[in-house]
Amino acid sequence: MPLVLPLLLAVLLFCLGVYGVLARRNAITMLMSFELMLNAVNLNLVAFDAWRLDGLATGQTLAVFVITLAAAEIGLGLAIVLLLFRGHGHVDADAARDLVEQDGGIPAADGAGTAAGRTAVEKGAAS
Amino acid sequence: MTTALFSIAGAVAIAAAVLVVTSRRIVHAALWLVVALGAVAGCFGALHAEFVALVQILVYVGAIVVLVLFALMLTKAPTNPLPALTTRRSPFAAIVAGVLALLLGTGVVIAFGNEKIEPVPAGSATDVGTAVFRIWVLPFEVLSVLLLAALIGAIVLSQRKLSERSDRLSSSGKED
Amino acid sequence: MSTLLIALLAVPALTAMVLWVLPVSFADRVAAVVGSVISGLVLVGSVWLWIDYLRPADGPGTLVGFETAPRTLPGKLYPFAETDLEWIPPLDVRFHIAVDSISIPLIMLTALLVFLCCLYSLRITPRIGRTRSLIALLLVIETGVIGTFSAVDLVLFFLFFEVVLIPMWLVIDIWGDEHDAAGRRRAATTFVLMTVLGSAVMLLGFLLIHRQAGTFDLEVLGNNPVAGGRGVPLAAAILVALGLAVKMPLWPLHIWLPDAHAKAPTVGSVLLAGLLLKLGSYGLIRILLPVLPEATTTIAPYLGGFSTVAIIAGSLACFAQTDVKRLIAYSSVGHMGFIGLGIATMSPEGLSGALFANIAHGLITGLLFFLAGAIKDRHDTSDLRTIGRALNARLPRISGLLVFASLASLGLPGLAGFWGEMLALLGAYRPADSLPRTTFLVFMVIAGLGTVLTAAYFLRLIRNLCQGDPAEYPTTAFAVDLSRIELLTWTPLVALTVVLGLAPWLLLDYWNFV
Amino acid sequence: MIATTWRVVGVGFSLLVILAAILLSGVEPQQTSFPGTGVGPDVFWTFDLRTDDLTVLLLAVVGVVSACVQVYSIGYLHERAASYTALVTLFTAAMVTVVVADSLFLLLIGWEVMGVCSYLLIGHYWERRDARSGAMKAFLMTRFADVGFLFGIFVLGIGYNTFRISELGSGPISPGALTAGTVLLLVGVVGKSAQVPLQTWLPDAMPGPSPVSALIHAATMVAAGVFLIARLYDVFVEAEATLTVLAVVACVTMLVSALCAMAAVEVKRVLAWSTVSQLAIMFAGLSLGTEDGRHAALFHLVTHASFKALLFLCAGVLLHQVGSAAFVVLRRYTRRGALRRAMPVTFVTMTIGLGALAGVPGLAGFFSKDSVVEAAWHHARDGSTIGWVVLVSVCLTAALTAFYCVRLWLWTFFRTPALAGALGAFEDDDPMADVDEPDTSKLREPSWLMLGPLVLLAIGAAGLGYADGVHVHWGVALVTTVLAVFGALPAYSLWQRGADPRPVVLEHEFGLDAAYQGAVVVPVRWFAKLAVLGDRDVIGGYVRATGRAGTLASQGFRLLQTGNVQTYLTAAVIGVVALAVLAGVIAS
Repeated sequence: MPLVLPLLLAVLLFCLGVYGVLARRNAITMLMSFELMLNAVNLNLVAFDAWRLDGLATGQTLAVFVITLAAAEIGLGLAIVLLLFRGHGHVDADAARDLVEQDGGIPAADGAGTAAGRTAVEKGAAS
Repeated sequence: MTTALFSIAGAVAIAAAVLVVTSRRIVHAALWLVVALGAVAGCFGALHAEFVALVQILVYVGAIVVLVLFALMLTKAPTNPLPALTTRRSPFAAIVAGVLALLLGTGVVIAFGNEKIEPVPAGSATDVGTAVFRIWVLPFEVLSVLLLAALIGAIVLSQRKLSERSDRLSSSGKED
Repeated sequence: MSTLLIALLAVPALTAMVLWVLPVSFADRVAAVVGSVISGLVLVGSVWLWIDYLRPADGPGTLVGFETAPRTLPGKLYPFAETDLEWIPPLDVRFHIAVDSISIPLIMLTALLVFLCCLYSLRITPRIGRTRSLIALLLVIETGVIGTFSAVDLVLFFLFFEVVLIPMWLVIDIWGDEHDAAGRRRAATTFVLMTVLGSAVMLLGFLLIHRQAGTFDLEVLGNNPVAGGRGVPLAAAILVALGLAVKMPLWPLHIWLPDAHAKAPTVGSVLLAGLLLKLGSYGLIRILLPVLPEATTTIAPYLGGFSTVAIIAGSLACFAQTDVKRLIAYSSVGHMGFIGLGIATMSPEGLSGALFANIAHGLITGLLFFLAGAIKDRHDTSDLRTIGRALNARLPRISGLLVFASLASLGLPGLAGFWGEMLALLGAYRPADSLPRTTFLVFMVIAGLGTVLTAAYFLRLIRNLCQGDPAEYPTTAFAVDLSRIELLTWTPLVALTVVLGLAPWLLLDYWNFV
Repeated sequence: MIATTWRVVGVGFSLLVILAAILLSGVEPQQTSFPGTGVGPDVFWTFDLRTDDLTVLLLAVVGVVSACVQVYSIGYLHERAASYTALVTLFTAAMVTVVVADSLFLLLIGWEVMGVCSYLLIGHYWERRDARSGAMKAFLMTRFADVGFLFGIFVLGIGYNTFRISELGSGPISPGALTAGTVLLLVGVVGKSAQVPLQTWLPDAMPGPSPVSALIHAATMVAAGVFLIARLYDVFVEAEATLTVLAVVACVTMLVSALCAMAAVEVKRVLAWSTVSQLAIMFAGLSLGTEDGRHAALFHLVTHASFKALLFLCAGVLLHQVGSAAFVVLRRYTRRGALRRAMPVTFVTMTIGLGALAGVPGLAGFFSKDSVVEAAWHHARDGSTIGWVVLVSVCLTAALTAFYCVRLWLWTFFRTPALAGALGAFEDDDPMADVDEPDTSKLREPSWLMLGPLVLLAIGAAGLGYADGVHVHWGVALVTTVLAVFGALPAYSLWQRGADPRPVVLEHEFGLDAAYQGAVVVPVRWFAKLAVLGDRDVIGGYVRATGRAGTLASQGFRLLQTGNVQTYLTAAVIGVVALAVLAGVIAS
């Protein structure tokens, strides 16, 4: 089996993940895209392990570790998403702009962001 | 044989992944994620990494996706298709991702275009087990600590009262 | 190792720290007393250093006379009271301090002015209060200035140079003109930004020197100057001169000066004009001339030209000022122009003139700013039109002192201001052989006319402020003429102005350049 | 109390100067060394002193005049007496410094301190506008000249390689440097002695107290220029071009200022112009370049010091007792003959002074002026053009001098026969012409503190002519006397007719002030505005623009802070891609 096959697969998966992270509005789908990217990495690890055959199974071990990390990451990530939801009433990453640079450098009051978020969610619910 | 298997699994993974990032229904996207992850597990299998493939299915499909679905549920994600599931930047993001793919793909092909993976006689679960508990035991333990920390972190984050936050915000607003 | 010199550096800084550590309830007045005592000690120490320097090496004896004084190259260091320690070996930076006849008088001037400022603060403080911090900052400035005057390592020089800036920025920003918060902030910011930019440029020049010569040590560099008047040495010379010219300040880099002086509190203006400007001219004499002699020859005509323009432009600008502190600030531009011209001539006369003018300008402008501050305190404004005229009738003693200081500042022979200007002009009449003489003759004539302009605007000041019909400007009941603390503070300045004017050899003998 | 102390100090110092002059007279010339200093290998100056005949002469003049003035001031001046007396004393000290200095720089110190004292004393009545502006003008014009003086010191000092006056004149110096140096010194002299073209400050200095005018602006400071050239005579004689310049300046000045004096309508202003004119006569004597000329100039300096100081003190008495020295005011008293009757001593002494000034035979001015004319005649006879020019100018000036002296004397002290009782020629200028007669009953002589110096100086003005040993060149004496009479007759006839024609050009003093105003003061104001605007709008503009550019840039960068995580991520990915491409490009 040519090595480029899994590697190209990994590249495609990774870039789909990148696209998902950059383009998806919903924070949870962003997290899902992260998983795709992690999987691409895992694929690389495993493929190189199978190619090099160092006898220590380094790639596979690391892949397992990465899977563990991914579990931890998704746990924390979802906790944050939930917090976002509780704070803003939506999980729209695009609308979560509390860190925006205001005039005079003062962060936006919470109300404005929340209202905007709510309308977005209501719109989503309505459609 | 393995190549064919790998190619089929890979094709499935790609297709599912595309659906994950484009599906207009969030829940569908999560379910497509299951497919994609499963297909990747198949790829692992084709690469004779049965243990990783199993862990993949167990952890990802069994735990992570379930978590994601729970999260979708908790955030009251609608099941109907949403018109604006992607941002306005999505074409731009697609271009960026495409360029990145082109770049990485070219790099990979140039670097490893002629390399071949030799077929492996037997499974590698024993090797992995030996490696993890012999050579990688310290990272392994550190990882457990990390998991614990993540656990505590997740709890702390989700236990946080909203009122504290708004209080802090309003008080900081007064200061300004 | 010289304990005395290190003590001169360390004592003010440590005192400043102690003052900050003390609780807020600690009375301001006590802080002023502490500051006066400490800076008085520093003054005594610096005078002791000078006497020590004049004494021959073999034990106590008489002071050396004119004949035995070391004949030095312009600005080259002949170290005395040297301390040379490893500091940052990887960067080739050493803690190397030493003094000589050029720097000790400046150190004495520093100690004197800071002492007088602390003494002045015993009774008269800015309305904003927080005298304790002010005194502490003054002491930090003292450390920085003395350090700059005694640093032998270029990086150390830069470091002390920078140490001065931030406290002065705070002094202007916090204790500045209480009627104009925005103005004083702007002035402070302009000051700190321009001077920091200048010193950054200067540091770049230092790095180029290091690249060319492989050392930051002025003593080594003085013995093996960087040769060549083109390429890297020229670039280094331009950068160093530019950086120091901002500080000096040379036209057209002077724009920070009038605002900073006008908005600073009295003690701030005194130190700013009396000391901080000297850092620039001292750096030119100490670093530019001995280290980069050939490159300096290349840029000297331009330096002289800009100095001459500074003399004329600074004097002319004084005519149109309506604020007494701004006027005096602009007069500094003109006077520093004379110093720049003296340095640019690269001749012994010009350099001695520049050095003498440094000291004299410190004394006279210090006195002028004290007086301007006193007038401002009494009228709550420094605007000439609001203050009115006929100060001779309202505040006769202060007015008399103002006339004296103005006359000294316009370079009256017999007072300290004369010798520096005279020698700078003499230097321009006979510049170094490598310089174009005709150019400098033109500079001399223009600068000579500049002295007339200087006289004219000071007389205008006297006419518009001191003289006039007292009937139109009645005496205000509360205005007190010359308080005791003011008398005490200003007497040394007046006395030294007269003494140095009548006996210039007290300093000139020790700057006997070949 | 302080004032009294200063008065004692002042009078004492003046007496000390006289004592020094007495002690030094006849003593061999000697020098005293003082520590000096220097810079560089060959610039070295000391603060040496020297005494010789010239020193003694000037010391005597300074001592006597300043003693007279100090005593006179006790009676004359009451307000701010302490600072006044202190400054007069300082001035005397500065003049003494100039006289005894053997170092050009010491001389310069005294020279400029004199200028400052002059400035401060002219501005003694700083409440008055004319005093303020006159003081400023005096200082600035002399200061301008002093820059030339300083440069002259440079040129000569470097040229002769010494700054000692006694060593100047010997040693190699290029002719160009010699001429340049002496001409530059001459600039200083011209400023200090108020010669053309810097003559206008002296008349404007008259608002100062009269004793000050007597001491500074008649007897000593303005004569310091004459002293300086006499001191450096060896050097100046070498530089023929400079002497020619000096002769031209002196001749033009004596005529111009005598003409101005003819049209002035205030006693002190007449005297001021006359001082300028008489100083020019001294310079004319010096410009001959002969020993006779120098002697004559110094002789005239001494006699002039006595009679001009006397005249200014008399004018001071008029100011003090009448309240003004303007012709128009004095006329009001004179109409009733009050002035002469009430102040006989003043009248007599002033008559002696004016006589001496006009060159009445037998009085001091007659002898000294004749000695100048005689020296010029001798020089002219030797075939010198300068001699002829000087001769003619001085003779003409003698006539003009007689005219304005007689005019001053008659109009001040005598009723006009033509218009008995009327104000006559000056009523146009009189703001109080309609006011009733002044109260002449209160008019009386001042105290003897003021009259004493007058009498003393009058004796000098009458008798100093014989001090030099009487040698009269009868031909010259005849010519000058006849010329003086020719000058006096028109004045008399005009007075008798009650007319006082004053040509406009003379009243405006040849328009020089206006010219200076237009050529110097106005452009300086313009340039001052330009400098400030340039600072504010050009240089400051660059600084502000830098600041504004920084703010603008930061505002632009703020737009990047959208608060959106995905934007940041996109940027980061683009950055990574770009870096990778860059790395590839660099690597390939």
